[in-house]
Amino acid sequence: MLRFENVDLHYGSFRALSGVSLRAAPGELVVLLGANGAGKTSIFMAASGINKPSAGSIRFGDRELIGQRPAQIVESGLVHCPEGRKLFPMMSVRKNLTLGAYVHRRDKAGIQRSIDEVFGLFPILEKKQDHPAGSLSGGQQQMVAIGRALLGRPKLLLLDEPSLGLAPLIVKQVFEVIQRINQAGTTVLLAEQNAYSALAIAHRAYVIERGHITLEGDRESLLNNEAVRAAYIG
Amino acid sequence: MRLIEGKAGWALLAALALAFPLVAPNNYLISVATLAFIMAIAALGLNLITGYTGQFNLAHGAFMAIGAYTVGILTVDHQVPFWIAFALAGVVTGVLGYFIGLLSLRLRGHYFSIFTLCVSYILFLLIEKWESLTHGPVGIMGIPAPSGMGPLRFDTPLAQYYLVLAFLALGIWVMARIVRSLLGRSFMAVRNSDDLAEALGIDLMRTKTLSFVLSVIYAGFAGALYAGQVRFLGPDLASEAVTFDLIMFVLVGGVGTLLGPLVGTFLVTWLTQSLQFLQDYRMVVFGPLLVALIIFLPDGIVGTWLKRRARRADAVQADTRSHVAVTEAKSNA
Amino acid sequence: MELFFQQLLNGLTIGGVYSLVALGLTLVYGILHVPNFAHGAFYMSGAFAGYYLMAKLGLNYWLAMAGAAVVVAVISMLAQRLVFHPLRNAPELHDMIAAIGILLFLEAGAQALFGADFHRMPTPYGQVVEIFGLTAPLQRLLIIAGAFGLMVLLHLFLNHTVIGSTIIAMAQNRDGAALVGIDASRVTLLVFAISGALAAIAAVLYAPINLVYPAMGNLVITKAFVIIILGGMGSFPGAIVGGLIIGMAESFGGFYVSTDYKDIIAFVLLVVILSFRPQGLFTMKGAR
Amino acid sequence: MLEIDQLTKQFFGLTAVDAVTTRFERGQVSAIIGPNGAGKTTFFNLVAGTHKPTSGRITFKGQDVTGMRPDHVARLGIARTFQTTHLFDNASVLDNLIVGHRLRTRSGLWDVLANSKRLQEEERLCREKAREALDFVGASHIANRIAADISQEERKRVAFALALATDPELLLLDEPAGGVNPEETVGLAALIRKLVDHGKTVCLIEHKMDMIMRLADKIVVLNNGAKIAEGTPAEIRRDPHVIEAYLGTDHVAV
Amino acid sequence: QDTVKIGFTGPLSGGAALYGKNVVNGIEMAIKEINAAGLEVGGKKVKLELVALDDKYSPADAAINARRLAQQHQAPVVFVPHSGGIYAMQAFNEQEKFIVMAYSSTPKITETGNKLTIRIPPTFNSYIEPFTRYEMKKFGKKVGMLPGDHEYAKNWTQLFGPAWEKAGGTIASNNPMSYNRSADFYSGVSRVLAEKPDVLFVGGPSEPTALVVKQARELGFKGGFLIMDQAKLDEMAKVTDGLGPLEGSIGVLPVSYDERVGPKTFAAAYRKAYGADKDPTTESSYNYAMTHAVAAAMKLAGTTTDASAIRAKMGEAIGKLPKETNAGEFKGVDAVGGTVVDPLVATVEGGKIRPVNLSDLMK
Ligand SMILES: Nc1ncnc2c1ncn2[C@@H]1O[C@H](COP(=O)(O)OP(=O)(O)OP(=O)(O)O)[C@@H](O)[C@H]1O
Ligand SMILES: Nc1ncnc2c1ncn2[C@@H]1O[C@H](COP(=O)(O)OP(=O)(O)OP(=O)(O)O)[C@@H](O)[C@H]1O
Ligand SMILES: [Mg+2]
Ligand SMILES: [Mg+2]
Repeated sequence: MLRFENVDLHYGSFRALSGVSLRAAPGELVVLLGANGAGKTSIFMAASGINKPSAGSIRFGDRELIGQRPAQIVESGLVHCPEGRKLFPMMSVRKNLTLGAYVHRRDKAGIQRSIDEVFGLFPILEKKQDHPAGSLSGGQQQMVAIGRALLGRPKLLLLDEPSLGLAPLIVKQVFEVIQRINQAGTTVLLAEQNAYSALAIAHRAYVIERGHITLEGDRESLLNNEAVRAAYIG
Repeated sequence: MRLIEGKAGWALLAALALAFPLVAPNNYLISVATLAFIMAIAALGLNLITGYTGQFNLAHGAFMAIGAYTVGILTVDHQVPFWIAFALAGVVTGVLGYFIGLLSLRLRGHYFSIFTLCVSYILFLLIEKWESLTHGPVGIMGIPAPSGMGPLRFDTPLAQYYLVLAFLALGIWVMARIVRSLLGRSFMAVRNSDDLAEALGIDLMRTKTLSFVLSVIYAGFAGALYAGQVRFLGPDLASEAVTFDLIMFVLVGGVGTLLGPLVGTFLVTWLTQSLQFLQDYRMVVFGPLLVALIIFLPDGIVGTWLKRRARRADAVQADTRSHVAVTEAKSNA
Repeated sequence: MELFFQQLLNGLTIGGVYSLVALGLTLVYGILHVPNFAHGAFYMSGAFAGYYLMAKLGLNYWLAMAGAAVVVAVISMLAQRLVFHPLRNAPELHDMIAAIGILLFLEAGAQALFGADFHRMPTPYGQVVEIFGLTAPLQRLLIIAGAFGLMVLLHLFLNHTVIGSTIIAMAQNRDGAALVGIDASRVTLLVFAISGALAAIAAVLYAPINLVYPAMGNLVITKAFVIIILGGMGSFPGAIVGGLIIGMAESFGGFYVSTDYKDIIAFVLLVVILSFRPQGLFTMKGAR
Repeated sequence: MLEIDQLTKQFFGLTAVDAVTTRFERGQVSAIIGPNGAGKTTFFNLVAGTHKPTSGRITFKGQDVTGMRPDHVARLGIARTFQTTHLFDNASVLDNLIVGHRLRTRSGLWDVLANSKRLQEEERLCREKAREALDFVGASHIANRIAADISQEERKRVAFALALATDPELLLLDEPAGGVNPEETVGLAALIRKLVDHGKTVCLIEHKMDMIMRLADKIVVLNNGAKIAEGTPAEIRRDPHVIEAYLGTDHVAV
Repeated sequence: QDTVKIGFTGPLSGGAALYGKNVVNGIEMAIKEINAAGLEVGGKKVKLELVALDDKYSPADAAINARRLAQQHQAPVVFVPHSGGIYAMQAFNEQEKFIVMAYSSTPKITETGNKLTIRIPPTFNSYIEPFTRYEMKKFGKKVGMLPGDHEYAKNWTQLFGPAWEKAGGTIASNNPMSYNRSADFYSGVSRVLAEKPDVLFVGGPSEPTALVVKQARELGFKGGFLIMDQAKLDEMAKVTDGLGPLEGSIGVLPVSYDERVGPKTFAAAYRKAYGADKDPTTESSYNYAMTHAVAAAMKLAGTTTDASAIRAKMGEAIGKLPKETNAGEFKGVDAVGGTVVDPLVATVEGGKIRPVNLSDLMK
């Protein structure tokens, strides 16, 4: 479904990704593990078209994503829930969610249904639906961000550190939600620091270090990998 | 090593400036240069508050007018000797700057900028309307040239050139001291992040006000020199066009660099003088030229040069520490 | 009493024009976070375009207004593409100076094309009408109706259409907007087009009771800046209320205090208001 | 050392911090935990002077600091780090740190113009302090890098160093290990311990429970702005309110 | 063949550009004619060439431009149409040896004792009394003052107010307005009209002045207008849609209505050069005539470089100017360097502009 082949990405003269190749098959939940600054976010930014790779190819289905605008990429069903949330702070929570469905804007009834589903997942948002998103706390905003991504009806959902700054209780819920989304048929690519919880729901995972993929495997093999345990699970 | 290089550079500039009148074919070029030096003094001040402290002041030109008018009013209406009036010009702009600073520096970002734009407009209107003090739109004429000091006399273009040059040199020296000291570091801390600066115990208001007052004193002295050089003052000196010119100088040269305002002032002045032949089409050419400069040399001339040098230095270092990647220095004024 | 209402009417007229210009400025500010100093030149271009279409091509007033709106929308979009777009990652100081470059260019360009003379735009609505015992030039009533009608339309557009909310979304978070599939460059262009068109319409509404000349934008733009910081930068209601406040202050101040000081009144008002509400009248969160 | 009495903060009707009363003891690590939006960051902002409280009192070393400006508070010896790590991004790490000690120096404009002894002395002192703080957090090797270019974990360390350079007695750390991987979290926890061992008092906000439970002497739990529990890690872990509001039932076993 | 540069510095861009352009047009026309006719000075053929520099109305830029003109181009005369620039140049023109051809009727510029200054337009003192008499006789003794707030208007107002009162009139209110900057005159006009004046004193650039007149009529004003000499009746009529609203006004005679030989010839030539729809202004005609005078003075003095010698012959040159080129009907130069003119004024009566002799009004 998603295929990176030898992707390089530069910020100025600094090479953040070098020769990254990875794939996610339909229905899979794939986790990216890596320390801070390893390049996880960069992979996502490349996929969703915010940053342009300098070499390689990114295919989504049979479509080449490099060179496409973010808007086109979202339309094709790849939705990115970014690190740092990037909400519309002065707009109400509901409006934020609605805009998540911008590419499906003609389907009013569908949007309403999806919003209700998101409220089902995060009841607090229903209570806060008329508050400006910026007035919510960090964790609540993260929920809005995930909700907004879901409204884009992703075939492939990119989740960048969704548990960052969330209370343990909420983190647990978030992982449950991710698993549920995945089980309902959405392919998920998840970047996480919280390696244990992430691996617990993953099918496969990649380990990325300093812009290189250094390890790849299914859940079991990684959970049992000594190096991984030492570095990311502790 | 770098220090010597810097010193040598400054010495070279000084030598050039000292020798310029000897090679200049006529007084016209000398008076262009004199006026450019005066503007450069004001631009240095603007660079302190905008480039180093991050507060984008749009009233700078008006403060220059305040300095000029102080000299004009005192010398013409009250027969105060030029140099006393000159010193008072600094005092008056400083005091006025202090109060305006207190009022405006509570605002942040664009609010501050546009507020100061309005302050500038109010000052302009005051100069234009307060006829009993400023002579209103009629202007002040007959301002004396700077009076002689001991054996020195300042009534020829050449003497004025060296006089203004001396003040410019003094201005640069003081500025260099400031920005390289702990004080300068406080200014830059405020520019880089005021929240953080405050959390580190830097008194925002005090620091910003100090920088503001210092910067407008530069403008005040520049204005005072202007009065002695042009010898006539009209309210237009306080119009925002002067401020925009100053901003342009700073930006073209390189904001937040010591040399930038100087280079920018000389280059833009030279450009406007050379484009004179275009007459009324001048701005049709100058406008796009300015835009192009901004787009293709965003750090200004000096900024770009410094950055290139920094990158080269970094590249040399990167060889020695292979595992550490170096991103290009981000500039964010 | 009659005099009072005359001033009120006058305040509404200039206030309406100011608000329209300020709205365009505020919209662009919201997207670019840059005070567009070239906006006054857009206003001026609108007046010249309208003048040219009417006086030289003989179009009727309304067609000329539409034509001017299109012309300035195009100029505005070109400015975005050629100048602001390349500068999108640069510090804001740069956009400001670049905007001044555009302003110099447009002003000199207008002078090269039309000369430095004052021009006069004809209007089919030159009559003076009486309503409720008050005499009012028809064109002034037209300005009021036009300006406020346009504001209502714009409000409906921004808050009740999807395209409108994409503009608001862009203003609040560019990356966020891109990630939900909003095409940033299209929205930016659209905002510039709207902003330019608003300036042009304001100019064509106002020009018949005024003069058309290359430096005409400078008068309005300073006021527009006062208005948008008075109302809160990027705030839509702020621009309207701010425009009315300044319009009324000028009208009543000019009448009851002194025309000599009426400009100062507006600016002093600003200083006073900002001393109490540093973030302007209509912004809730910290002024940033 | 720090006493909080009935501290309340409202934003446009929303009560972000609700009549919190507590105290933090010298030489201890105190932690504040609570769900997102509980008001933890706001609580820090009140102590550090970034926001003015609606009501209540804050006393630091017996002195009333309620409503004081942030720079005053800092000078009294309270340093803080921010939730999203703030640094002066376009300066080198060392330059970042040199300003850190500025608040303990006195030289002003005259010293600068006269190049006074005091100024030279103080500039040397600031540089020394910066090096010292950098050494302390173990980040000397990145002294000359541009702050924007260093890794998240390095940023956290530099932020500590920056706070340290102000010579504080109390450090307020907002999510010091947020966005840092488990291995590095352990390193940061050790660093916090080291701070306390060197006589500093620490108060931190964190969601990483393992770290908190190991590190803290005392935990305060906020929910909806109000304090719902306070005590040692062992007490908190068992507290039914806390489990319900925050930890969830799973965590009891940790 | 020598080329002699004639200097000009003035606003060629920005708000006052039109004004500057008008001056340049006049000078340019004269230079073309002089070159076509051929000029011989001291037995040598010389060609004149205009060097016009933009100073955006700024005194400092004007001073720099003047230095450039004097030193780089060796211009013996520099035309400058604004008092700020004039004052700034007077600080050094005697040292640098060039004549300031000052287009500004501010009396002060010739009161400073500068030996190389020629003031081109007459001072406005001569207008005030006849204007006052005419309007007072026709409409009444109460004047409402609505002049501009720029330098020139200030100077006028200062002299006009006392003169009106001396003639037995009263001043209802004095309300200067920014003609150049204001976007709207409504409140100012209604404020003055609230005092029910018989006559309105107005004046600034023609077009805004016309807007003030129009506004006053719209607000029901029925009296006459006393118009400062800066505004020209013909240009105003274009804005007020005809002379109707201007009925009962008195102002200076527009060049295009001047039936004397000089102005008439000039107006025809001007239209030929710059377009049939362009009405010449005194800015153009006065500077045109003075350019001819400069050429004549050079010829008389036998030098193109010695400014003092040229200056000394200016009076004679003006006196000898052929009628066709003396578009300003100049008679000579007085002791301080101001021109001597007998200007014509005009009234609007019965929807027509009628030339009147100043001396007739004084009877
Ligand atoms: N805009 C940028 N400009 C320059 N360098 C950048 C930029 N964004 C990221 N980098 C650098 O690229 C590298 C990879 O960053 P990236 O954000 O992809 O890492 P990450 O694995 O997502 O880290 P984290 O866990 O902190 O989110 C880092 O060294 C980072 O400093
Ligand atoms: N400046 C502000 N204006 C208005 N409301 C605010 C402001 N700052 C915080 N709040 C509100 O106060 C409440 C507490 O927020 P706070 O940031 O203190 O939570 P927190 O406990 O730090 O959460 P997190 O763990 O997510 O960072 C939230 O509901 C938030 O929306
Ligand atoms: Mg990341
Ligand atoms: Mg928080």
